[in-house]
Amino acid sequence: MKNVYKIITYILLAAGAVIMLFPFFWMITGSLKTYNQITATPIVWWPVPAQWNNYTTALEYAPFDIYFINTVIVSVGTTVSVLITSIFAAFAFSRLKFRGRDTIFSILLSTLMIPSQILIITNYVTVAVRMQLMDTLLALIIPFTASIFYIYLLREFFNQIPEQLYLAAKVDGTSDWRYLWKIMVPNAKNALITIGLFNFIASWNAYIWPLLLTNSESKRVLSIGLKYFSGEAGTDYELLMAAGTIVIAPLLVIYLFFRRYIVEGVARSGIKG
Amino acid sequence: MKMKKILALLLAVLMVASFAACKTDTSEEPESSKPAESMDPLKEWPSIPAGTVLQFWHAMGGANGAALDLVVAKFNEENEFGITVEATFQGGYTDLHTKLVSALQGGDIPHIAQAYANNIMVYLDSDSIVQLDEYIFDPQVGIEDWEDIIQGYREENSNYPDGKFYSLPFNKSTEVLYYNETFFNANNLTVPTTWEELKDVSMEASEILGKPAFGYDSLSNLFITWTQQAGGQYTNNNGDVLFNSPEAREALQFFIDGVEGGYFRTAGEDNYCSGPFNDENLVMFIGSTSGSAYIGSDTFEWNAAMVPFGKVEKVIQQGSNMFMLKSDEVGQLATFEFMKFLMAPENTALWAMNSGYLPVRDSARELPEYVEFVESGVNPTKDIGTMYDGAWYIYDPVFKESYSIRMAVEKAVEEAATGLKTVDEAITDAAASIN
Amino acid sequence: MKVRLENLTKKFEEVTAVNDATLEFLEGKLTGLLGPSGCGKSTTLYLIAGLFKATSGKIFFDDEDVTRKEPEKRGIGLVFQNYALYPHMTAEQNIMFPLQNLKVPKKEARKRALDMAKLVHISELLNRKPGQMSGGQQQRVAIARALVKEPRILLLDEPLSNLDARLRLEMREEIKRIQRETGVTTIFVTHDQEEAMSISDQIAIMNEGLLQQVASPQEMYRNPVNEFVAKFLGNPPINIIETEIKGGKVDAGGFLMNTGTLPDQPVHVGVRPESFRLDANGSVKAVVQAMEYTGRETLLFAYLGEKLCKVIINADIIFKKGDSVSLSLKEKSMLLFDLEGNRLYV
Amino acid sequence: MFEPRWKTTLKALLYLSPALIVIAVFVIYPMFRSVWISFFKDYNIFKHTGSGFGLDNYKWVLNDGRFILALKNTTIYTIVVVPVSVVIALFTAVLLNSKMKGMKLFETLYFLPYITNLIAIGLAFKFIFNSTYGILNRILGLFGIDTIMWLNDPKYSLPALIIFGIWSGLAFKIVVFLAGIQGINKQYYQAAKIDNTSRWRTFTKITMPMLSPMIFYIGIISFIGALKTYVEVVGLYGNNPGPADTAMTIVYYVYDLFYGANEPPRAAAASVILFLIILVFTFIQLRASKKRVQY
Repeated sequence: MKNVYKIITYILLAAGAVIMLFPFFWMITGSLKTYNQITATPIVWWPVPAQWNNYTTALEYAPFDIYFINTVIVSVGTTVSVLITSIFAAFAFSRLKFRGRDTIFSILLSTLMIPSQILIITNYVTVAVRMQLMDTLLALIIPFTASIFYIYLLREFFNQIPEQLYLAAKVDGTSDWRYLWKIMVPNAKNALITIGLFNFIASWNAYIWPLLLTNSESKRVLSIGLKYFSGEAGTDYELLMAAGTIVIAPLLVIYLFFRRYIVEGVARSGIKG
Repeated sequence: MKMKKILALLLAVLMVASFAACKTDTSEEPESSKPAESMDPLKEWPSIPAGTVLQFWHAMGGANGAALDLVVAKFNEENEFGITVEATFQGGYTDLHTKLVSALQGGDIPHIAQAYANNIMVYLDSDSIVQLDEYIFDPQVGIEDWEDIIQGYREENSNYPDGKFYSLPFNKSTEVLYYNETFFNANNLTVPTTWEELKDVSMEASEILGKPAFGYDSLSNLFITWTQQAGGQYTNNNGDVLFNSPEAREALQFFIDGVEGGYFRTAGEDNYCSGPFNDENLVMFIGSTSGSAYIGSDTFEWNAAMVPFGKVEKVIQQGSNMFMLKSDEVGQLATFEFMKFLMAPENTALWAMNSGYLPVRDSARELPEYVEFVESGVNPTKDIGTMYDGAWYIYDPVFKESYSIRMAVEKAVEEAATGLKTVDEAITDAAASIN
Repeated sequence: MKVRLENLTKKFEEVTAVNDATLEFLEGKLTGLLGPSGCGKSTTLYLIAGLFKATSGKIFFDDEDVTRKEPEKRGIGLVFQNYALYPHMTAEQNIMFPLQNLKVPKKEARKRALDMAKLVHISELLNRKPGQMSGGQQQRVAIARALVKEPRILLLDEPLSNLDARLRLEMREEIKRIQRETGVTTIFVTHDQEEAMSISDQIAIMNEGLLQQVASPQEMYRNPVNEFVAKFLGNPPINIIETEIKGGKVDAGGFLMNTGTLPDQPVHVGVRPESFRLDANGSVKAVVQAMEYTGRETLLFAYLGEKLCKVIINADIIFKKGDSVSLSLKEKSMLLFDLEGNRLYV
Repeated sequence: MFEPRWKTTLKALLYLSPALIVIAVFVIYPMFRSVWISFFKDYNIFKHTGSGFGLDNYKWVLNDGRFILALKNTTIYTIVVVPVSVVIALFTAVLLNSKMKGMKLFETLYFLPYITNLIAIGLAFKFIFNSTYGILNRILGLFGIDTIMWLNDPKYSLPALIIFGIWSGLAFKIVVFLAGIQGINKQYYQAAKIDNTSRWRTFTKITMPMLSPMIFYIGIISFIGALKTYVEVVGLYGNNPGPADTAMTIVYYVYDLFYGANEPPRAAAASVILFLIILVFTFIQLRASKKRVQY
């Protein structure tokens, strides 16, 4: 009986894993096919010979090396700032008692419900016209230096750090500032890494805003590069998939590196809901 | 297919080289129009200082982007004013539109950009769009052989509320009938030229294939074109819906009969018929000439023909236009020089040979290099696409709601094709949804 | 340092956690702040620590009014129920942390931390993190951390409640030792009367926000001011016999007492189990219901009239159910309370 | 512990200010501007002038057949995707929690979809659903199911979107649930084992109640996410939201109205309506959860 359970579990999990991974498989094999092989019947599972030149062709369409560097700068920039602003805000919401705390928090939470697509026109004016940041990497970072969603997540985590630690630190003569950095932050390490990764991934994939706020190739990011492969009457699927693979490959590496923290961090942040 | 692309590219490079070579001899040519200056003292145009830089926002990715870069590079090298155009890819049309809507709120705007006429009409609200009549028809700087520009294009670009030109044709395409020549030859089929022939050939080919033989890429184009081919009307410039008519019903019914009879189909999930066409799942389809780059297979030869007509010879013109944004007098004049350059016969031909688009002038297709290119047989659409009479061209009337109406008729075709509604219901509902 | 509370009141919205408390904690002594959970003792402690702000009333350290002072400026050490050690720091880092807040040079801080570790006997554990230590060890680290900055007052909030029984006894002695060695004025919050009695120089007992009595353990045990205090102290608890004063006399299960001038009224008579004596000449016969033998003494459950009482005897005699014993009472061992629980003095 | 005082309030505001300033400028302010715009019958987006202040746009949107269709589609999408993905994720997490070899590997694989670019993966799904060469119909064919025109048939276009939506949200949920299950005190399970409790009862009586706060949290987050579905539609259908708009969602509608039809005021009105819908339902969920969620 026990073995039957085991076998069923393995079969179900394996089937699930195939479902989860199949789109990746399709994208990666697709990036090695010819244009016609992608839509061919019967299905071409593994292209022989593999069209490695799709990658070289895709890379020629746009300066992906510059894009890559910019994407790293922007992703790291937003991630570091999001972490800092979230740490401050989550600390205030979880440890400091102040008038209007719940009201402010509810208002912030409710803004999660706005479809962000309708905000960008106004934000364009703010950043490009008022702040005069058009065509700078800073413009790609500034609007994303704070995130309600991550403040919410981090607050959940901070709330789980026993309040007594805070009181103990107070009695020990610790300032709020020092407490935050010496006690809260080290204890929330996993959550912070997870939030950082979430934000990094989101920033890495961001498309419309970077496009709006940049004109020079020297200021653009990877996801804009994906747009080169779709025309008004068709799409170069094989090149798009190659470019898509190029874009997510760094994320894949980062993910495998930080995997342990993601699982733990999500866990913690989810526990209290 | 790869070979053809490479071949085309090689050819293009050769041509640029030869253009550049002969251009050096004739670089004085534009000077010949200069004497006109003294003839019209009313307008005093500034001189364009060397080093003027123009921004050009476009939506041409991939091979089209490369072709545009080629033409822009040619301009930067050859223009007598020392103007440099910086062309920037801004994503797809939707992205570019989003970007323009944003930028026109007071941000940095380019000197020239690309857009569909209905969007340009929206930009007019910003008061930042330059009315071009005073440039086009100016005796000094204007376009002399104006009539050479294809009639349909001229009409579309002056179809704004005040009847003035706010744009000029840039990347234009039209629809052709693509067909699998190998299949047609093997089965002794003739390329259809009328609806009835289209129906007969499709039925015959479908018998052989065991699946629908003919497809139509753009269902809104289908509705707009076939309604008018059937003698009906679509909308007028006031935005009045005119397609709630027997002709529209007849046209749509003709298509739906084919879908239900199993010999016509839509692109549907494939988005474009080129995919199933390449896979030999259908043997002919009506699609944009700009899609020709996506067609090709190692297993068969393809060709293109004029679209089959109904009672009236009508064919849609597609693609977008270029428009000028306000800057200073010098910038605007320089921009106009660039626009003129893009529309010059040899340049629009160069553009057409390297991109998915067609020349905007009748004379361009007579140019030896273009003739040679067409005869090389690299891309039959480059020939077919230029064969339509300028008067056959139809276009979306330019008014704010034209997009919504296009969406509504596309939905109507889909509703009828998927059996959600009858042809009559679909058309009635589409008309009602707009008023 | 003396700590004095004057009319101290703390309200949380509708609840009054501490109600008009006035009391003095003795300098250099260990005061147990005792009461059932929710009685306001921890609140009082946090008020002294400055973690809560008083609604009204004043707190003095010696003659200095600290009521409005921030906790970090009060010079106190506080040990929490769960120790509140910083989980990501080693024992040494935990102990040094307060000194770093005070910007004590690292070298000196380390030396003081080592001294403190020696005092609380954890010198060999300095490199461990809290998760790698037992409850008792964490407790010692917490005390070391509280003491390392040489506080004027050491506050302990139920510090033993998370330990098992044996460790609790051990730590109790340790705390007493450390307090003696350092001589720091100490306030110790607990709900365990035995703990409070054994460790404290002075006990303050609270109930429902009200301070009941402040006295030495012996005095409080022998001379409780009200029925609550009488009942709260002592294990097994005091026997309460419901009876009445009639004509200057009261009869509690057969034991009689002159009540002098007290008017006739229903009363509760409290008699501690150890106040009984086996006495062949005893005036009262009690019927044994059950007995428990603990080795040191014997606890009888016996009926005094209709009231089942606990009786502690030292004799090594085996009783059976239904046996009859004659008992007498030690001098002045009957405590009288009125129905409000107030002590009636004869 | 500390009661709010002016001093602490000031200090808190100082800590909040970096986030608050950014959010106020880039979320709150544009949000109010959208609401403001939504009341103008005619609005010049470039010059920020409008005329015809009133509720006309709201009336128009509420009477627009496309909006009603989008609302219907979004509602169906949400009420299917949220519970189904939660159940599948919960089930998968329970399986992943088995004390068996290779579970770490499976965990890694199951979380992989979180890092993807939905547009690129949408393309892959488009091929999976294709009726000619798609893998899905091949597999269904093995079970004797006839070819389904997933993306062509109006009956299946929304189900296809739903399948994609479930897939794309699974990774995050599985990991949260898995971590939650691993956080449940082992003693409960040992006790259940001693009592000879069945697996199903253990799941319903221990795992589910212990996870209820997390299920609620995930529920709210994915509910809001589902009502805001947009990228999934573009990924799967590109510029045409399913045959005859059968896979059009509200946010797609808003976007199309804004940038396609160039009707910012109406788009703003539609998004305000969406905002109100989400707000009301979230409020109801929060209320209901107070009774249900066990800590």
